[in-house]
Amino acid sequence: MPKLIKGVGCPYCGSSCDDIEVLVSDDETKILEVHNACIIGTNLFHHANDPTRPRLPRRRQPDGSMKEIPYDEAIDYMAKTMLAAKKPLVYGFGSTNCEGMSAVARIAEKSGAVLDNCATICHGPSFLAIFDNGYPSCTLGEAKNRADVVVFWGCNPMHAHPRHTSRYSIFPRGYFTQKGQMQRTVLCVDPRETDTAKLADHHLMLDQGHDYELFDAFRTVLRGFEIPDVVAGIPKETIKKSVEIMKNAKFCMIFFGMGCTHTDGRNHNIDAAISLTRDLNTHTKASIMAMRGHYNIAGPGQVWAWQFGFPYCIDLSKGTHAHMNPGETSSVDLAMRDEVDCFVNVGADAGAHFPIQPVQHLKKHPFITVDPNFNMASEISDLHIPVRIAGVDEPGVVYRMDNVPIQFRAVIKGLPGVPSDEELFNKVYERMCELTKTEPIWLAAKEDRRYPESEAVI
Amino acid sequence: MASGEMIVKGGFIIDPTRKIDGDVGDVAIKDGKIVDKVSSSAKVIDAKGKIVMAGAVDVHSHVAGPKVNAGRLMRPEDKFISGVFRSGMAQKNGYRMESGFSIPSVFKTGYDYARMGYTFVMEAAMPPLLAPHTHEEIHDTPIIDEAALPVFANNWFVMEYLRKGEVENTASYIAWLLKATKGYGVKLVNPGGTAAWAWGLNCLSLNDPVPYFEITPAEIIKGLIEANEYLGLPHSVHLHQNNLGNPGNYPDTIAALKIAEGFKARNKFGREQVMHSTHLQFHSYGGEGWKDFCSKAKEVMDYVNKQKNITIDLGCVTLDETTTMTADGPFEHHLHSLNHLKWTNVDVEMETAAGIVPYIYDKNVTPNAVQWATGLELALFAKDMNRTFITTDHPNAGPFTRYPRVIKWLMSKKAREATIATMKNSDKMIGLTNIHTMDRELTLFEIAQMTRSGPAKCLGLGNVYGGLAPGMNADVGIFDLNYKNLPSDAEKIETAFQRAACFIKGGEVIVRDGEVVSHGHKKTVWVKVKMPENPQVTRDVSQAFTQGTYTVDIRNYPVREYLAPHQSVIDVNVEA
Amino acid sequence: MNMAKIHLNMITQRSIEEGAAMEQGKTNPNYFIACTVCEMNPEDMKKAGIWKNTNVKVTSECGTVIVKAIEPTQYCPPGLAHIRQGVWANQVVPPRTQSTGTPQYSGFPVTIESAPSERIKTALELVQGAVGLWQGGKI
Amino acid sequence: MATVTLKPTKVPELMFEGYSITPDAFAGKTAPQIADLPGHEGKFVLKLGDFFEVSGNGGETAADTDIVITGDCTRVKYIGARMTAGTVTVNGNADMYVGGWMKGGKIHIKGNMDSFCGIQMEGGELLCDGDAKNHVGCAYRGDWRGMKGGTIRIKGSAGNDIGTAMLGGTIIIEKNAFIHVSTHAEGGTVIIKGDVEGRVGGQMVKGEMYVLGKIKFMMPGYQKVGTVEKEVDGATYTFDHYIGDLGERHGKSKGQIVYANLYLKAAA
Repeated sequence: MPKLIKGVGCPYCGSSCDDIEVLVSDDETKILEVHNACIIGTNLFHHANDPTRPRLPRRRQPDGSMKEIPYDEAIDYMAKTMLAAKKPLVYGFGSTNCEGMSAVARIAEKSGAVLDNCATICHGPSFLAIFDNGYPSCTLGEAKNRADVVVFWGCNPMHAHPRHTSRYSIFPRGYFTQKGQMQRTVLCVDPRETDTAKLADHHLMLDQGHDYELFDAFRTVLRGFEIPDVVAGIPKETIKKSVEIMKNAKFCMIFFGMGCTHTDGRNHNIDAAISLTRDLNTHTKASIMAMRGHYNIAGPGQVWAWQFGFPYCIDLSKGTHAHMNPGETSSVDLAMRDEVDCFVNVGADAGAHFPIQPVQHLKKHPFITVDPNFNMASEISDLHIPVRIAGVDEPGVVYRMDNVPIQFRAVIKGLPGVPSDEELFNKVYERMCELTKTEPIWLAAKEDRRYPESEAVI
Repeated sequence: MASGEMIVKGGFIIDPTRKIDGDVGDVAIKDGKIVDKVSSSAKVIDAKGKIVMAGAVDVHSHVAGPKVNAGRLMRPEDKFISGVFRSGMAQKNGYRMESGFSIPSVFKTGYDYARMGYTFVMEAAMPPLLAPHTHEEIHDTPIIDEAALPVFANNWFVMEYLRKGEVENTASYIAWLLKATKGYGVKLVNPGGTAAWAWGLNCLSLNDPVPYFEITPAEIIKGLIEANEYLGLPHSVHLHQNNLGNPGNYPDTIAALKIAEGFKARNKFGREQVMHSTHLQFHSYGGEGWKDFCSKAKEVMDYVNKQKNITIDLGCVTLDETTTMTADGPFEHHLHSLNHLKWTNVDVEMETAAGIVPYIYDKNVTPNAVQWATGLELALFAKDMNRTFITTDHPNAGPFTRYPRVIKWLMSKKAREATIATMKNSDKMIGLTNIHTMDRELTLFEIAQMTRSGPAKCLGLGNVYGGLAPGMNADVGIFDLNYKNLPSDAEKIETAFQRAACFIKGGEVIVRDGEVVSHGHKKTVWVKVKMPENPQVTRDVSQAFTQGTYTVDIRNYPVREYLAPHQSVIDVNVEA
Repeated sequence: MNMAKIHLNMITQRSIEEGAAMEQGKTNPNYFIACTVCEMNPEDMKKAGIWKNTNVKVTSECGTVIVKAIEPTQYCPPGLAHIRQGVWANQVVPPRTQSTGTPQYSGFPVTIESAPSERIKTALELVQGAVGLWQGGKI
Repeated sequence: MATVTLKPTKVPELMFEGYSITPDAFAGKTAPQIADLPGHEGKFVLKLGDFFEVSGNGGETAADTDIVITGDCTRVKYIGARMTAGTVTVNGNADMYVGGWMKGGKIHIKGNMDSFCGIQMEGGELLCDGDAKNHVGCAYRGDWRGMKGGTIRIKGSAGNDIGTAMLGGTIIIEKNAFIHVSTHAEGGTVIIKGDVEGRVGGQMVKGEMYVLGKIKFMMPGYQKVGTVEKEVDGATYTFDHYIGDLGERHGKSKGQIVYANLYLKAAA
């Protein structure tokens, strides 16, 4: 009998929907049907069935081909390579559970590495803005239950977070928003008329790259001052009307995305958005949230903040203290400046998602990929180590875009012999300790890790 | 737990649980517990010329969880200030990296508490929805035993039930939530005010109605005391009062304390209070504004001294640059509007909120100096030190690593005067406080009450922590102070308590000469209430999930077993 | 042959087509179809003599890539072009980060010219080719 | 006065963290002792002598010590960081953090500098004959206490984030700047003699900015209040005087609201 598993978390985008239902085969090795998920999530679950999924590490041969090798050999290579490097870079974690992120930190500490995650090319600037200006935010339920004005600024959830608008932001009927979309005014600020902009009541099609000026105009109007007739391509009257809408909201929710973080000024665009949110709080209630990309990309920010005090770009090479300064200790800058001599790509695809030049720089040195699937990074790696898929055949904690921890479960049995990220990293750590003749430090972690199948408690 | 025998020999023992004050003696340890005696083959630890106390217990500290971490995340400059890394008392190789000052990393938190001889720390506010996060951090914090208090006073279920006067349903909900979150007890933060903050409002007085819920803070406090005593939990309600931090707030404080009048503790854990009022320093202010902002510690303590069913902790300001963080969302917004530093806020659906703002307590700013004096005065006016506990509301009034400094100030008038002498407006501060006129110097016995026996009893843990009687946990701190001949230089008191000469936890030596030498065996402590199922509450809770007021699935809400390492579960049985 | 060129402001962002295809695997033909398009305003196409659904060469300060010009699936004003994020976009994304760590994925100048007879390379050919590992043959 | 000369002998494979290259560290040391001072390359601690040939002994104090680096330091970070006195001269380029947190003395870079130079500087002089990259005289991430004092002069151009969260001191860019000048600043003076792309004085609370060239995109939160004549770096010009950022909070002094001032050279 196939088994229907409910309350499954979706390991795709930062919405981390945990209302997915997955029908699995009797022997719990195949995913048969996926309910409630968007097309991307559905494809992701089905892709786990792919019979060609790698089951053994592969090592690049002198002739350029890849050859399968046993896990022990791969673990030994990874441990030795990282220990030998002057400054290894460990990057990724777009699709890894927090247990894996915690485990990798031990390796990074041991090998004096730089620890970075996908935020570095994504919402890293949001972190910089949070450092400088704080983060007046909330959980998504607050947006759903209260927000009567929703602003999408430089983000396009209809494409990047397909169920965000139906679960949290535009359509759902919340406790104080029983009429759903009817009760919400939606603003969209974007240089294109995106599918999200089409859903909005008001679309401000600004000149690309001038978000900062537009935020400043909003703030200036909010403080009762005049502004020029046109700012960033938007007429003064439109700006004033938008500010009125936000100011008169009972609860104004601002979501922002790559349109702010990938463009000129980077962090300052978000910094200004945070300032606007703060200003609005003297008139009404307002909150802001980064549309984080991956289902657990908030995870490394959390795990490494509690372990090292920084969310990303963490240089552990000093051994005595962690140092962080994006622009210096960030993956792309380290690569372009030739400041690292070993690259470990975990649960991400730097090969596809970095601009090609930093990839070329990183490829001058040993290049290792840890990922369940074949991807561009794995196909240029010196070593590819497959692991289980967090959220599909491996359970664990993930942090949703609003930093709500959700305990994901596994829906199918993992491929035999293929370890989880955590298991793999623990083995690499043990090997590093052997090689350096030091005692491993486990704290409470290792002896207690077990994942019981726990159902509802009520 | 270490097996084997050990004996701490020849120290000056200070154990208020047995009224021992400085007697020279031995402490025998076997299998992680304190015992009457051990064989001659026991490992000997020499404590001659030093004081010996039980492991210390922190009743209120923000060390793990979402807002603590949001604070770490938003403050790189807490790690690296003016071009200098602040990793503090960092260990040598063989230990995890340490970082941070006011909001240390989990590793540093565990190591620093251990270095000061602390064995148990209560995380003072856990948002239930984010409980897995709190437990993940506790999981990664070495050495110290920890528990966490879920926040209840702005929870929609609680406010709904209490508005209708349904104490039993409230109690059943508490029982369910403690189990789901692996929580320890009932925390109240700005009752009603935090819920109002979801709309940008606040409840400053006890009688301000909470928007939509038609209930007042006073009713929430009273109802939760009733529910807490109905269940007979090990700890009482743990109250962060309304109107925190504002000039002239002390009448509200006393009014809230008065709600406890007439209630009697009902439990099997030796707890006597029905209300723990936390970080009282922030609630003991007079004046109408910042100009005449003054200490009302005497007025507040006059009331506390009379009421046997109340305990308090101090929340001492340590005059550091620190990070304020509290579930009192509206307060943090207010504070940000005063100092204009960065502000983080996290409203948590249906449950609570939190705010975070960096803050510099500057001894040359008169209100900060008054706050410093107020915290110390509370202790110096206290009559029963077993009901008065040392805290800094870490990291709100200062980092927990300053406890030894607080102890120094409490034990030495000279040290207090030395600090006053460095203040730019010392005369002004003296006029607004009592501290300069107070000669009292606390004794080591009183310090042990305030940091060991008292808080342990208050938490209902007096049978395992806070004393050196046989049967209790073998948590023993040895500090380099000669009881018969205390140093005239009070700095040496601070140094001695900063780094224990030796700290034994669960029968294992954890710290030697101020350095961590073992990661020990930490525990997560939580309270499991066994009571008959309440169908109404079961239905209400599941509806909040199925009808989508929450945005997570109920199956993913309760904290899974593996996240909480080495659980130490306290069972509470409630009969039908 | 038309030699006209047009200078546009390029952004590279996510789309659901790209996301859905990526989760089928980056060597899946759907990923190729989803990501090898450059969306631009018909007015701009006209100016540069580019026929819709034909190949164009996109050149930035740091590289070139061949993709197919299409009319915007989401309206793009004149002056702006969009290649969906992924392997092809990243051949031209400048790695400069303004010392923040994050490359200039959006808002960089490009030149676009008609290249109907140029071939669009596969993801693997581009990435392996860039690091000297492309041996030709397989997808 | 004593001069210590460092002659680069090897280009570091990764960046070399030359945090020991300050008059403070060299003072009172002989050439061999200086060659023995530490610096990191990745996780390994190396010595100055691994990358430089050292000649000359340090003076008695930092103030008596002049350091001359005779060649290129493109891959050396932290030159002159945290120095309090004395001088450092580099006959070539330097990498990040030149003069970061410096309190006194003088640094002269004859080539270009990378980012984060003069970060949170408190005093002294930093002179660069070439260009500087980004974040000149800015604050460390998250710190609201940026540059407090001293002077930074860049004879070439600079990138983004000049004087972010600045509280005091002076930054002079003799050619052009890109974006974000004095963002979040609450004091200090920034002078740009060339053109600026935009974002000048955003979220600025207090302080002065002078632009002698053009600003391509003005912040909407700035309003022109008049025309004034002012002397800037030894020459007098007529400026259009703007106040702002009107979108930001502002304090009061003697009953008057204090705004940030932007002086943009008036069109001839």
